[in-house]
Amino acid sequence: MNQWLMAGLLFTPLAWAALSLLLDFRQGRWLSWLGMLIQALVSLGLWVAVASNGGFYYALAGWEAPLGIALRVDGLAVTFVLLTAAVATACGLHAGVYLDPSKSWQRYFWPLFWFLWAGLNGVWLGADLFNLYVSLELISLSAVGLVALGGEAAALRAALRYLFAVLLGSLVYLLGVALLYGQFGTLSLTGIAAVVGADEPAAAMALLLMLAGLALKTALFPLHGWLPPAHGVAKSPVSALLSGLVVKASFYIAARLWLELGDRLGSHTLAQGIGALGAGAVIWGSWLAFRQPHLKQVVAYSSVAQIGYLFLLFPLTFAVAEPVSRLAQQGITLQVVSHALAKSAMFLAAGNLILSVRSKRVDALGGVSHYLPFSLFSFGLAGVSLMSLPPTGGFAAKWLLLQASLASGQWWWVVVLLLGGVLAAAYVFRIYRATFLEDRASDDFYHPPRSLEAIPMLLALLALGLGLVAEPVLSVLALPFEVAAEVAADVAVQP
Amino acid sequence: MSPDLLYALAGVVLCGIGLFGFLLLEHLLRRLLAFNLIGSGVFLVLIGLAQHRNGPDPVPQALVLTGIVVAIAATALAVVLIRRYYHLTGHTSLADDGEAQS
Amino acid sequence: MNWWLDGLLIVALLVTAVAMLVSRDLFRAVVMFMAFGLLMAVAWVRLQAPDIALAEVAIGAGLSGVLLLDAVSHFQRGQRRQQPPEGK
Amino acid sequence: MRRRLLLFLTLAACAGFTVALAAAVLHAAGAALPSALPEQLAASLGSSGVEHPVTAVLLNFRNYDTLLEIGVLVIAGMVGISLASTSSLEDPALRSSDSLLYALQRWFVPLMLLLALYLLWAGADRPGGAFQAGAVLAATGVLMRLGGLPMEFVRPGVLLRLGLVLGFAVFLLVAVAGALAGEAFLAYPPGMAGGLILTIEIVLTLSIGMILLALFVAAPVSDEHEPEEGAGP
Amino acid sequence: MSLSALLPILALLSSLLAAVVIFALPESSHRLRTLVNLLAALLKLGVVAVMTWGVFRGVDFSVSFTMLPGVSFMLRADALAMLFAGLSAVLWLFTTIYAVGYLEDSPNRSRFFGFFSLCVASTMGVALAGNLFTFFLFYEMLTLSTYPLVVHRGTDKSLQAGRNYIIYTLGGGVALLLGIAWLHGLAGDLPFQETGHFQGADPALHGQLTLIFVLLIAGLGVKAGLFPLHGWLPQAMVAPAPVSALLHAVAVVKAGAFGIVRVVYDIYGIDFAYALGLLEPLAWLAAFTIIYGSVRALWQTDLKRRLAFSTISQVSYIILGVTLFGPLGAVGGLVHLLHQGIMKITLFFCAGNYAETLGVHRVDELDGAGARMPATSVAFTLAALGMIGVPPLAGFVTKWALGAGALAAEMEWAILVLLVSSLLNAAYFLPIVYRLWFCPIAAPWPAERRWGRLETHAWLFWPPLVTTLMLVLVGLLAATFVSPLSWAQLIAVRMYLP
Repeated sequence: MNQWLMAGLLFTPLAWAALSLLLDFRQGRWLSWLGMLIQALVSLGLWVAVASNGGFYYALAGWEAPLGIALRVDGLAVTFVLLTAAVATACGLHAGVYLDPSKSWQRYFWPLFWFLWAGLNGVWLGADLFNLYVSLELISLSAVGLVALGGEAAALRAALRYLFAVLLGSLVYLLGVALLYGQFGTLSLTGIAAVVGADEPAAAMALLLMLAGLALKTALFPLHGWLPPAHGVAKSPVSALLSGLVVKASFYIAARLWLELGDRLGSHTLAQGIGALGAGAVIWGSWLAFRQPHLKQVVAYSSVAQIGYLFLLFPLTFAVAEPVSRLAQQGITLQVVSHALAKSAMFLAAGNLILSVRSKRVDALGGVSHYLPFSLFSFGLAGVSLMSLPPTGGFAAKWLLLQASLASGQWWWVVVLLLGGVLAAAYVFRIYRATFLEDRASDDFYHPPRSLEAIPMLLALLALGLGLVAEPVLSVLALPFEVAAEVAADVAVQP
Repeated sequence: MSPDLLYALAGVVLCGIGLFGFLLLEHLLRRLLAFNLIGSGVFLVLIGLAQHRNGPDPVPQALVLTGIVVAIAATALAVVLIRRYYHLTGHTSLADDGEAQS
Repeated sequence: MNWWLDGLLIVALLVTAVAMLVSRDLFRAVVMFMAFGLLMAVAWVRLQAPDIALAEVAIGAGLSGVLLLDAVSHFQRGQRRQQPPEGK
Repeated sequence: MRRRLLLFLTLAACAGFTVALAAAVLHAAGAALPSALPEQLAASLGSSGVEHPVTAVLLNFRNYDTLLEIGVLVIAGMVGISLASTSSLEDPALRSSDSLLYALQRWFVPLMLLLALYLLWAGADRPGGAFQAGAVLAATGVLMRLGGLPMEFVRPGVLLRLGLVLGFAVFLLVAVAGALAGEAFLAYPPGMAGGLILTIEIVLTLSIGMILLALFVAAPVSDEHEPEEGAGP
Repeated sequence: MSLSALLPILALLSSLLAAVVIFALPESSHRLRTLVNLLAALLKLGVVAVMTWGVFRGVDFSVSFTMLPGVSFMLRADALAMLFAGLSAVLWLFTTIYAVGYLEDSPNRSRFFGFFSLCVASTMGVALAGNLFTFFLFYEMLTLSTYPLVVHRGTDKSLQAGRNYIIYTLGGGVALLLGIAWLHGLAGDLPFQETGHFQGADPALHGQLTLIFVLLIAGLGVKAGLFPLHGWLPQAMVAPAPVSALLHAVAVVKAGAFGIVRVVYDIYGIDFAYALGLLEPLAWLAAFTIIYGSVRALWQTDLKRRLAFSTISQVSYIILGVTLFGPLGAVGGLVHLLHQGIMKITLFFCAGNYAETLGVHRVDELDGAGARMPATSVAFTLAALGMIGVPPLAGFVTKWALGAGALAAEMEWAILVLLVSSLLNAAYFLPIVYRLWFCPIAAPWPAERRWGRLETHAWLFWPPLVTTLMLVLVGLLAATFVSPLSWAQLIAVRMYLP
């Protein structure tokens, strides 16, 4: 059974990418609907399988690590696979209606979309450092392609900036991999974690490099400059994909590295330093979001801020008691999931609003509530999650992080968490406020199709509901991973 | 010190030079060159360090082959983007006043 | 003897790299890049990695070099077109 | 003045980075742990279907990497042609009438094709393989292109796209066939590894050559572009 | 799922689902929307009535599930919860009727009534919350769902008021969240229970607990309009009259006061809070707010603004009652939660009627309105007299109980506060009453409208009359067992005699 699920999970996106390249946009849309259905089913199946039987390793091509590439299928990975299925399906459905099929280049949307999905699945399941690099490149190049699609000057400019940032990030990551391979002779993360010792300056440098590269790809403050143009200029479904999923991929790898190796290779300074950058991102990103004149720029800078929270994982899991670390991990996971849902909902809704008022500016939104209450409401609900007010997933995440900070005595992160919520409220309410203004002279509104309005609403409701059902979602994360111990023993090379 | 390690150190220096160029050069094509330079440096470190211990090692060699192909894909993509960007705007750098041409 | 060869090769690599980045003329920079690729190929041979050496010659020096040269000539043509010959 | 300072700071940062990295490399070289990987590789080489270890790693042990890497190439090619316009094929500036080039082309093209074939065939037991062969193939194409040959097949039509994905698709089919046959995804059925790898290499060579060539040809001079979001309905 | 678990959920869902349905309805289907609104209000009233009866009989209505590791979502109906739930269920019905009439012919009604229902759903959640976490959840939901109501008109002034409202309340929310999270870190999940949780807590924790108490009160005090956190309340009166009624009488202000009651009695426990010395400063703050609000009200010429400052003053009666150590004070505070709601909603209904029917907004324009609108003016007069504390109206019952409580707690200065405040109440209400009845009409009404036989629109006419009847009845029947007073006594008994 697992065999089929894994094959389906890895095969479908790649095959669909290849097939849809041969079709035009409309045919590709039909094909992609089918593919999304398959992906959703397979992801759900895998989730159920792991939820009932625990995690496992899957050796690709039948070769166990370290010779071959093994995939690690555990609670966290399947949670993200499922999240990807949900968000990507929503974005795909939205894009199918949103994009203009008469443009010849739109046919390339579907292959890029599917390659992106394949790369994401590869990252969630990856346990091999070099394979993660290739998956990351797959994601990066298809994301750049999606941003550049259409070839308009601003898009190209954003795409180039994005491309250079992610390429540099990948290379720095690869440099770290090179050091680790040089010292430990294996690329399997589990294998390295099994043999790495406490006092290894070279390995610590490798970890530092990898984290730096990944932080650049995740747009951690102050390396975030590339993100807002790319996410702001791209078409809304693409922005939703990029903000919701793509930046999470590199963070996910960084988090995995930290949780496996951080206790031995990290240091207090490093952990607190990364946390401080995250805090800087929360504050600076929110402030910039508050200042943006364009709707999508607000949402994009909000991503910079929300990504900042994720990096609190590093200080909150370093040298703290096991239950506190668990709390922090759960909180960050919830933050990733709820931000993915809320931010994609927000971008899609923003796309609808822009389509409707025919302007990208925030102050053009006055009176839109008469014409597009549904999209506005989705936007608002997603905003509630970003402000981390109850009962949303964002709030649940913040609650757990607050508990973790208080329990570990790192009260300064409490300040960041609370301040971040207030700042988020500032930029979200600025947009609400604009929509309530009634002095708009013209009634020149375009009404997008119903289906475009329903999708962001569904995502926003998911983000909202996540707060209520956080416990069952989180329980999958803590699933047993029986094979882990024995495979680790196989992989480990006795020195 | 084996020659392999020497090459690895050369790779380190190439990374440093490349990084310097990447950060400071504004012309997009030059940046691309710097990117390729860093890439070569990383590959040298990967191979040099691994072979310093094991002798000729096919695994990192395969990795580098993959890496080279990824790098050429990225380079080619970047060239296409740069050319079109230049065609539309007349700029060859991302700086705002961007007329810094060679 | 071999140490000399390796050392010389590495020095040449570094010099080419620096020359590539500091060269004022873009065309020359790309030529340097191709030269660098060839030197890299020799280095790969020295590192007993003939597969990479072949790939480097074909891809690194050859193909990307041609790609970049083509782009440079495109820019230079464009520059001529953009600046009408008022100097004449 | 500010520019000077920036230059200096960057220089210092890069120098510091280089020194730290060099120290790490030296340390890693000194602290290297023995690895069982080479022995495992040597032991498994026999059942990999090829004799050349690099090819074995690329197309058998770590073929998922290779599959995704071809994906990366396909993406690059795809984005390239999505931005391309066909008019560049008729760009008169490219139609060189250089007799030297013409002569070069007459002699070189067949030679290079032969070289590509050799590299492809050699991959099984000697250095060489799909990438090198594909690159040579692409270089041949570039040469022909510079010589002004109108290459109809690199127009962004369905044929070109088929060519782009051919290698990738065949590779993927083999991968899923492994899963269907009861082995893992990407595994080769026992005894068929050699043949399958050769098949994959042949189609990969064609595809890689085609992608790289397409990227070269995709000189974007189209004036059509997507209107900005919000600029119109 | 048993009935006892189902009813609290039903009480919530009745207005939550109404909100969803109303949002989904097109803007033009006004009759259907009104029907949904009224059905939901009646359903909720029925459910709450059944639950109140059940709680009186000793049935335990509760439902809970784990939301996050270590935190549960918990709804539970105890006597205190039913006091607040009963108040909002009854008043919601009248406010809805009133709002339907008030907003006739105005745009954006779908949005308005959707958020209106959400707002009441949140209030119901605040009332029925079984632990501090759940309370916070609905408390913040209330903030969010009232914002669109406050800025409903979309004018610069209302947007400004909305901005201040959100700054105050979200700021308060942050303090509250910090307090709750901190408390959770110290003591785990805290369900509300009659004697509190910290009886005999480790003295080492006392410092932290005091700090947390300050945070919690600061967070709740914003909504309760406690000085100096009251700034948003007078500004928010730019909202339509039904919204003001909702803010001042049914939901927002009450949620803050109710939260303070919960924290003092059911989290800290009255004995422990007293022992920790937390009550006295709070009592002083409440006393100051009472006087301050009344004094400020004196100078307001805008009718609704005067009422807003009156609210600031009156809500602090509740807090004062809570802080008077002893069952009598508690009864006074709790019963005022209800009495103030009934009286204030009547006053706002009347103010809305004057504005809608005559176009009158300022106190000095009201001259002679009693002749033009006798029924409304009677209602206004009775409610004003009740506020002043004239027997046998609702306000008198409260002040009597508070005074008795102050005596029992040996805090005689509180009686002085009550007396001064009553005088001030009289000073700012009686001139209005005088103008209504005894001054001749000075000028033509600024914008008069007529609807048939009644002095105003029928949907605007009846609600204030019914609430006036209620405020007379709760005073007259105070000694019987169906009165709010006896319910408050029931609560106080359960609280003080575990």
